[in-house]
Amino acid sequence: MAVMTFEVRSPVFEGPLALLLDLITSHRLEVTELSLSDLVTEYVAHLDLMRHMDLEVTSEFLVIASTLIQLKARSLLPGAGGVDLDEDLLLTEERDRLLSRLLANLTFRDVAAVFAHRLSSSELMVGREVGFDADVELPMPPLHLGVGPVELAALAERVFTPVVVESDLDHLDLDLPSVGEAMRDLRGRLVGDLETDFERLTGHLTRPAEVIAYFLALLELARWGLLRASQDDPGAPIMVTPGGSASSEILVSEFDLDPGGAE
Amino acid sequence: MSAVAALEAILFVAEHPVSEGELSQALDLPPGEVRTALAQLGDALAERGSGLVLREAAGGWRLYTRPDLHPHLERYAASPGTGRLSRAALETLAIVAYKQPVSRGQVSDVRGVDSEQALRTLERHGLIDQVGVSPGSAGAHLYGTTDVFLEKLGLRSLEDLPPLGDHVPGPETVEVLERPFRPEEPSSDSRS
Amino acid sequence: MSAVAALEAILFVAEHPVSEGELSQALDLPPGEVRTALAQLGDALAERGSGLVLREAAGGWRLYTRPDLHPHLERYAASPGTGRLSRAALETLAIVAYKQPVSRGQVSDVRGVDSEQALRTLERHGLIDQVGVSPGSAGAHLYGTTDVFLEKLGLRSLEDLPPLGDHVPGPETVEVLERPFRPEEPSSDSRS
Repeated sequence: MAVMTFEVRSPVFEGPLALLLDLITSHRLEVTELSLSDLVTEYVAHLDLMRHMDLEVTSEFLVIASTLIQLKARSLLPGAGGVDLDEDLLLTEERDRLLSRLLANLTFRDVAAVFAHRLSSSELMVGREVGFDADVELPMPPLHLGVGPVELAALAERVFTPVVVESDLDHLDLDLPSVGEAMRDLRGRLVGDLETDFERLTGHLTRPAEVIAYFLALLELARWGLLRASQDDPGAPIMVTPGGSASSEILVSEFDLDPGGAE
Repeated sequence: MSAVAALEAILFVAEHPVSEGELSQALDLPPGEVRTALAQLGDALAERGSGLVLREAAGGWRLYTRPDLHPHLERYAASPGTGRLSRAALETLAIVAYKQPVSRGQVSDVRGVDSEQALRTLERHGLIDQVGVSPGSAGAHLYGTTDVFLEKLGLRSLEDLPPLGDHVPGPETVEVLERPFRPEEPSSDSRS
Repeated sequence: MSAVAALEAILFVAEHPVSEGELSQALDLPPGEVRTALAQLGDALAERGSGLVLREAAGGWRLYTRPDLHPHLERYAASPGTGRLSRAALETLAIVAYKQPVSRGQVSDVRGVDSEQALRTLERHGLIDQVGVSPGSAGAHLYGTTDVFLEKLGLRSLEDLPPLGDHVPGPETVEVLERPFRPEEPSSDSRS
């Protein structure tokens, strides 16, 4: 009679920063250092789990994922610094920004704990809310309503409007191009041994976000030796040469973050 | 005595006279000791010349402000800070205005927080009134706006309230809305 | 002293902290004597083991029930607590307190998640309020904390908030955070 149910228990994180902090600090007691690669893998695995559990993977999660993957790709690219110094600087800035966001997050968590303590201790002290004695003939307090009919209507409008969370971020989810898709497409575009440049490979793209996805794809393919990328000096075109033929199936799954993308 | 202190605290927050039975329960004391504590509290207040007096009324006990101090209270009542409606009160007023007759539970549902206090404030200012009882078994009071409300808003009737729905609050309106909530009163009160 | 009694009566009826300026006006006393009367009232309450305490918060003074008597109040009536705030709401409150005036976007950016729901909850609790509109073209609402916030946190003013630096994680934590992001090859660039 008793129906056996299996419950998949996974902590639900309120956002990507909370998830990242948890991943990083849960490793703090381990001897081996948490590498960026591990971090990316775990982060992406968690997003995967969230999707399996039908939890919404919001665009914030994906934006951070893309930053992490970029950082990882950059750190693994052979002869780092050869591609583009500007890119390097940009990436360094991205990393510092991410770190400072994590720090700020921890800082405000600490403040929140103090607030919680103070709020709960002052809750034990009750102020009187009854006002003046009824049997006292007081002049009516000089009431300043401060609003007219129009303002009152505006207030009503606001109060009656149900709170809709994450309303204006939805479009980002749909817009974020899939790096996995870009990797597949890039490989298709590299024919034979012909050297070509990145600009040509991405000439058909219209949106900057897509170009970023292709750049990520390029870095990742280079990391796995599926192509070679080089750049003579900052500002010069990035030259791309096909190379090797290792399977990219595993990689693709790691990058396949596109929430609505599967079929 | 801790019992006297607890007694004072209960009477301080109570809205209505509290019966000896209720006090006995809240203080976990037999009725005889409740009466002793009441007498002690009354004496303590008188002894130190407190601004409060303990009086028996309507089947219970209650703390009151001393009548000879009422001139001070009147002056306090006339100070600008007391006449300012909180945002909670204004929100509640907006809900009552558009949803009347409405129960406290319905108001609280819309606002997402208990709104008893806000309703009481509005009632005290004469802006809303109890206009009936909910037909449901609970028999909750239903609130509606008053003539004072219409007068303060310069409306002839409730039909003059701007319709909802086609009203989008633009930035200017919001700006106006902020005004009553800013400490613009003769300065002194928001500084430490 | 009659001034102390009058002070007690005013604070008894007050529904929010009353500034010394307002008290001075209502009592018709110079500010110095108001402060003396406040000190005397505080002493008198403590001396006779009253169930009430006098506390300074949000730029004013107010009487409260003694915290240790709270169980008795709960037995008398469900105490009107704000209810426990969620962790998300508390974090949001922390950000608003230190970054005010701050827009929803800025709060969401710090937290890494959209914070509209949390802001709405805090607003409904009266802890924060819309205090203006961002000068940018978007015209986003800007949020700030309220007097209720100060009162509930037992702060006289925002200046009483401890410096944010006191809450920044220590070097060990920073080191743990940075570890995965440390560049693996030392030579590649010349950042500090």
